[in-house]
Amino acid sequence: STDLAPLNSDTEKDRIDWSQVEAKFGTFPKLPEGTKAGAVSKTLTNEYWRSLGEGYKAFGDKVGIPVVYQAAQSEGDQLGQLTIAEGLVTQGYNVLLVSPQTDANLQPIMEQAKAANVPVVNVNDAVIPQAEHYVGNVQRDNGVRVAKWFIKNRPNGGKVAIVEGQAGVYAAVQRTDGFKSTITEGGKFEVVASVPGNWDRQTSYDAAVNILQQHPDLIGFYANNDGMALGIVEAVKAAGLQDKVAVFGTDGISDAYASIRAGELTGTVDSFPVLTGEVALETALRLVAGQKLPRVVATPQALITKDNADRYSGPGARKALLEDAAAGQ
Amino acid sequence: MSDTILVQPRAEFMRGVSMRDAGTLIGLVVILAVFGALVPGFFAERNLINILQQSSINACLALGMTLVIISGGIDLSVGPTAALSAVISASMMVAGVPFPLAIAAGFAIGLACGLVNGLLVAFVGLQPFIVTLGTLSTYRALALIYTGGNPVLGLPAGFRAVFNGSLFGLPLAVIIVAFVAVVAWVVLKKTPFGEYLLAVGGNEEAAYIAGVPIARTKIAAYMISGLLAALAAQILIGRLGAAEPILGNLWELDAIAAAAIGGASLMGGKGSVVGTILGAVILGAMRNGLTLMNVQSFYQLLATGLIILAAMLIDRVTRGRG
Amino acid sequence: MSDTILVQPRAEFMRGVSMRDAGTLIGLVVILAVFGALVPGFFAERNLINILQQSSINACLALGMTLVIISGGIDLSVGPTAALSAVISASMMVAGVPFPLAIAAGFAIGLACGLVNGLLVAFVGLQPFIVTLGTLSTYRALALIYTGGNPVLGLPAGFRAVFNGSLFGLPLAVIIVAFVAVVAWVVLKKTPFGEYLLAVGGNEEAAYIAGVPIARTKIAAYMISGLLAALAAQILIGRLGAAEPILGNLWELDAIAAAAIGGASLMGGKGSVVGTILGAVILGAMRNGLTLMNVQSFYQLLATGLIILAAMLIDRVTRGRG
Amino acid sequence: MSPRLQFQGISKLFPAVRALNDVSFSISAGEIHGLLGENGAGKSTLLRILSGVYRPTAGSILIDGKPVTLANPVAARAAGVAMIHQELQEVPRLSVAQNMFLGQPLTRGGIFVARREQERRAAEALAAIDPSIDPAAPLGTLKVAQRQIVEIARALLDRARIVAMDEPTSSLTPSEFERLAQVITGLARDGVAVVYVSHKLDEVFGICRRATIMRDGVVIDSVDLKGLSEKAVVAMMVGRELAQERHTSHASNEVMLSARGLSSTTKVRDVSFELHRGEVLGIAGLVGSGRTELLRLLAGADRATAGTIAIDGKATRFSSPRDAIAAGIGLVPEERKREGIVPLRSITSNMALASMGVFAPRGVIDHARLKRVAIDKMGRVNLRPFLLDRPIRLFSGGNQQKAIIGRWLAAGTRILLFDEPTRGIDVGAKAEIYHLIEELAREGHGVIVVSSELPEVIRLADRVLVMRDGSIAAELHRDDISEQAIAAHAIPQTQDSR
Ligand SMILES: Nc1ncnc2c1ncn2[C@@H]1O[C@H](COP(=O)(O)OP(=O)(O)OP(=O)(O)O)[C@@H](O)[C@H]1O
Ligand SMILES: Nc1ncnc2c1ncn2[C@@H]1O[C@H](COP(=O)(O)OP(=O)(O)OP(=O)(O)O)[C@@H](O)[C@H]1O
Ligand SMILES: [Mg+2]
Ligand SMILES: [Mg+2]
Repeated sequence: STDLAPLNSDTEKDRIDWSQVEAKFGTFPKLPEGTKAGAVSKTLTNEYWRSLGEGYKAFGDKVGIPVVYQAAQSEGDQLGQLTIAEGLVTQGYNVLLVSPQTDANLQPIMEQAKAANVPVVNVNDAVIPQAEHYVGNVQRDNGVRVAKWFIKNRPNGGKVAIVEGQAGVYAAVQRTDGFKSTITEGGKFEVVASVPGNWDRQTSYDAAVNILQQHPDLIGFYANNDGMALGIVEAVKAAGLQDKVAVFGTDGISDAYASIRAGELTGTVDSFPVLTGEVALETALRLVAGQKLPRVVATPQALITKDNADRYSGPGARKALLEDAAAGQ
Repeated sequence: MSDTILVQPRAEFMRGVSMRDAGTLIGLVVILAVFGALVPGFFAERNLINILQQSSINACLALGMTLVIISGGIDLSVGPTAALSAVISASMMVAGVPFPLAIAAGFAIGLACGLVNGLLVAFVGLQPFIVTLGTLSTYRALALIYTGGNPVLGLPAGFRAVFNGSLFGLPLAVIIVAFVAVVAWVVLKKTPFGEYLLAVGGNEEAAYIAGVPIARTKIAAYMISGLLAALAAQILIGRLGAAEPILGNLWELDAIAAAAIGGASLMGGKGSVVGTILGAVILGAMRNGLTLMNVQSFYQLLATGLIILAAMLIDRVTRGRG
Repeated sequence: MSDTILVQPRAEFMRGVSMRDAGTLIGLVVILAVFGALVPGFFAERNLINILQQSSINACLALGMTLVIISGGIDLSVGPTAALSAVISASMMVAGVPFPLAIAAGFAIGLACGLVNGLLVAFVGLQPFIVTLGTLSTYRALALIYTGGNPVLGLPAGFRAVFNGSLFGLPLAVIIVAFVAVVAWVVLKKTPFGEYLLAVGGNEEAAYIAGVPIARTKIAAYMISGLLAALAAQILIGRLGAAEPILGNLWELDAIAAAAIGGASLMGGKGSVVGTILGAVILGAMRNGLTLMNVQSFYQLLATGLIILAAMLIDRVTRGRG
Repeated sequence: MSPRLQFQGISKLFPAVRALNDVSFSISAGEIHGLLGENGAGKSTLLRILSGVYRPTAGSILIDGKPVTLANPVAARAAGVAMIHQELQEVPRLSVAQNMFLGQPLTRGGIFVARREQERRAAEALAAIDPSIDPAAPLGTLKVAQRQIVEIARALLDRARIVAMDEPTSSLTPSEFERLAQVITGLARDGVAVVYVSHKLDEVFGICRRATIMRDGVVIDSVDLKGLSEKAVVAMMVGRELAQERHTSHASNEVMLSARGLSSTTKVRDVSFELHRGEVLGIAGLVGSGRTELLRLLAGADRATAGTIAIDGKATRFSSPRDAIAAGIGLVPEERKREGIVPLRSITSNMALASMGVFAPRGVIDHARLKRVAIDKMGRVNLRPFLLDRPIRLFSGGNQQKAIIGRWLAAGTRILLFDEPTRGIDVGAKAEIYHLIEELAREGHGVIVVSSELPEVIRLADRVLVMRDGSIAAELHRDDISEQAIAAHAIPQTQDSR
């Protein structure tokens, strides 16, 4: 709606941490008969988005609400995603959960949904400026966490490199910026390269090979997602530098965990897509039930390394995150 | 083989171009019938309008693409052209320039992008595929650099109303594109330029000897394609209320698919406005239907591929050689 | 106009194909010189090897693409073909199938994908662009469905060693692709099949009348393209240690760009193995140089576009019509 | 003994045309059999059926008394049929030898193409007609005439039992025909049956003893040519008597076009001449003497490196054919398929291409007017069949040529340049075109005719320029024009014709 300021999910004041929702708004309310939820995400070709869908489904099953989960045919298919979202509105779903390809491509949905009196929850990644509800993590914080790891564990500083996602995509821009500005603050670290990896393993591999060749004294890579990070790991191994170069990814997909456990990938920033999905659907359904939630519900993330990988995987993750949240208060 | 190559094309001509379009129409009818049978509410007026609206942007681009293809070329740069035009005119609007002026500027950008393509193809003599592959990256980069990668938000309501309104229950975007289609049809069928396009794509050397202005004709085709990309961009940003530098990703493939389903030959010299519009609607109806059936995205992708092939097959069977 | 179209082709024939390759070589030399001047260490042996290694996958695809383009077609489906072949042979390896067998299976998939393309083009008579646009989606969807969208990890070390080894200081992948290039050159220049390709793409009707097996020639071209896509996939998964269903995204554009920079004409009947290899190295050197210069992503995109255009221009100037 | 080749009741239906209707005749071994008929009579269609390119709608073909199925060109070849197609069937980028062996290359070990061997054998086959052709040269670099010779030589490689020749000499000079005639008689001596299609009746009378005459898809008669007059044969072909006309000059003194010192990179060197109103100016010369290039300069298709062209006394520069057309000049090109027609477009569109401005005075084409003009002009050139909306590629060569002439009539062109105007055109249409050219001259047009057929030049021209090596070797006025005179000036001192 027009009187809302354009959303910046990272800085919005009207926010609540996911761990606080139950405390503030009580147990999950009863929903009208026949409530059904529709969700549209970016693509299913990335595990992150499939896990998000699992979260939706898990919560839907728990509370007995059917959820339809659709995705565009490829990342970047902006109009295709809009078509899907329009279809969901036409079909009379009671609430929509959308993870837009870009900040703008699902904008028309906001108006159509409003007209149909259907709440829309923007879940993660790109941010629709007029979104009234957003569930997700602080993208910038991804990069910040990795930078902090370097500052703590490599006190002497050194050269680091960034492999970015698709040029111009919100998450990539924010994550990169968070990392870059945090790590350069103390003056000990130098970002010697920040190049596009286009979310693509092969491109990232080639970029990493070139960077390592030019800067054999590099101490670390930060990649905007895990697929790219796993490509970089191979390049580091091929150069025989696995003991000297730390590699971090983002997302926390299962392959990243496996690689971390195998001692190859140094770490990843897990944003817990399954949990995010559960929280998002819970938020959405609470809106359907008439509750007034803050504009942003922040979901957790954690820097995963070999030391803590077990704590954050499997069914124990939720508990661990609640503990973290409690400790953070 | 022999009959295929040497005899059937003649058959096709005998029956005339409209037979070819009839083939495409049959393809559309089959697809509509299948979805109609499978999806309740597919034939609801509201959904049919949705299909038209969702097809309109692709149809707009595909019309320009058809003209370029007829001239023997191809334009891969339509998406980035649209993006560049969108971000520039949007930032003008946001900066307070009256929106008709900003729209005109957007159109000028589209024309300029087309002009560059056209000059490289017609005067420098480079291959259209490669020229527009190069400008595909170049224009996209310009749009990204211009905006720093950020979307341009806050388009004036007056502007958005122009492209979001309806007339006689039809979305204005659909009406605009229908109008463009009529103009394109007239241009192709009734003007010297249309004849020139067909001649240049059909036999460039003969056209040259007959005094056809080859370079001008080709350049004009690319400029029209650029202009229509800019129009598609305006329609889209009107709908979205924002202009993004990454808008128009992969538009070229849909536009080419629509033109080809509609009977354009990538060898040049052949193509139909009516066919292209039907082709765009086939693709739009398919997306719409698959979504309503809640088909999972991998299977949607599969269906997209198979339906493009099926449309070409149906079409092939109904009229002879592709 | 007149000079461009009507006179220069004669001149070009006179000078023969190797002049054309010399043009591409000049393009490469210019690009190398520019980066050499701007990037310290660009000419380091290690970096030159890197460039070759990074160009090898595209070169492999582009060789197949060149044959298809010479035959008058195009293969947009190379990326998804590679992906399908990669995930299937990777999951066989992971399931414990000896890797030579799994590689063979991957090659068989590549051949099968090419066969489908070839049959649709040659027997059904559909336009190559549209056929492979359709199979582009179809094969990708199959790869995604087969894996559920997940990468296949844990490839055996023995397999990875094959594609990651070196010989005489050169990466094996480079040697394999060089070998493929030599074979392709021999096939094109010295065998009846090479002549058939040139004839089918140069004048299909004349080829038919002369008794050239048109359909078989076209089908073989697509199958070779599929096979080389599968080979590229093996090289890549050997290097990355994982096979992803989304692997090979946009490979077709790079491969087409390499072939075109190397002198292949998308109208068919023309193309050069040497040129294509040079084209692939031009693109690889450019990516490498831009990364080493740490050019920001928007400007990398800009440079990519401009260099494709510049390569075509240099080439145009050095030898006549594109 | 049964005849070598028998056509039995062959019919061929195309969607709108019955191209052949119950065609039957036979040819014995060692016979050179002429096949005569006007454009569109169905000669090429019949030979295309014989060579496996088309399949007949009805009827059968017998070779040595046995019915054969010629499902495709390979099958026809296997059955012993070699064919020289009317349209050159070539791959320009491949070498002469590669083209000749296309589809059945000689190989080493079944794997590699035996280039040398192919070139050697190609040179052997070419030697009989034109030894100067380099078998290793890319075919696209050769002149049309040489390419036609390659096409002929290719058919000789096959050692076929039947050789079908569809207008093999349409762009050859008389001396080249002489050498071809020897080759053909040699074939016949070896027992090959030869089907020979040509619009040049003197050739047919020269080498054929028998001929079959077709009209509108049916056989009129198979006749013994001995004792028949050309006139009688022509009468059978066209179904009426052709009046033999005498040339009358309409040339005035008014200079329409004058060229001064024209030169080009393509061949033309320092050419100067004048063309008068109402004049038919012939340009003769050997193949390769630069006639086509001169016409292309005049038509604005190539650019001159030196010299001037003046129209009605006003100096002009042409940077494209468009400029020349605006100045009132139009070219009827030598290679119709490549430079003349837009194959997929209708007769009407092809006709209107050069004068779109006239038909679209307000930007939109006035189709009613276009149609009127098309009916008028195509009526005048006597297009057959009179189907104005039919794509031009479906018409026979002669009718395509008529449509191109109609193009310039519709454009109101004042100076027409004809390059080999009757190449591949039958006697009937030829007479019509001659008549048209004279009528154009009478109406005050200026006409330039380049032709390799000397009788044609003599028949038409008021004045003849003879070209040699890119420049004008002689100018012959009406009374001096004779085959001997032209030949004397055309042949270079070195006696080397190419
Ligand atoms: N593939 C085709 N489809 C339709 N009509 C055709 C086709 N081929 C030939 N025709 C028509 O069949 C008739 C016979 O044509 P054909 O080419 O055999 O004549 P021709 O005797 O060889 O003439 P020319 O002397 O001009 O070469 C013509 O009316 C022609 O337009
Ligand atoms: N494709 C080509 N490449 C190089 N030279 C060519 C080419 N075509 C023609 N030439 C040369 O140009 C010269 C003049 O040819 P031109 O076509 O003018 O001859 P012409 O007198 O018109 O003969 P024709 O009787 O064939 O019309 C010839 O020496 C020929 O070798
Ligand atoms: Mg004929
Ligand atoms: Mg000539």
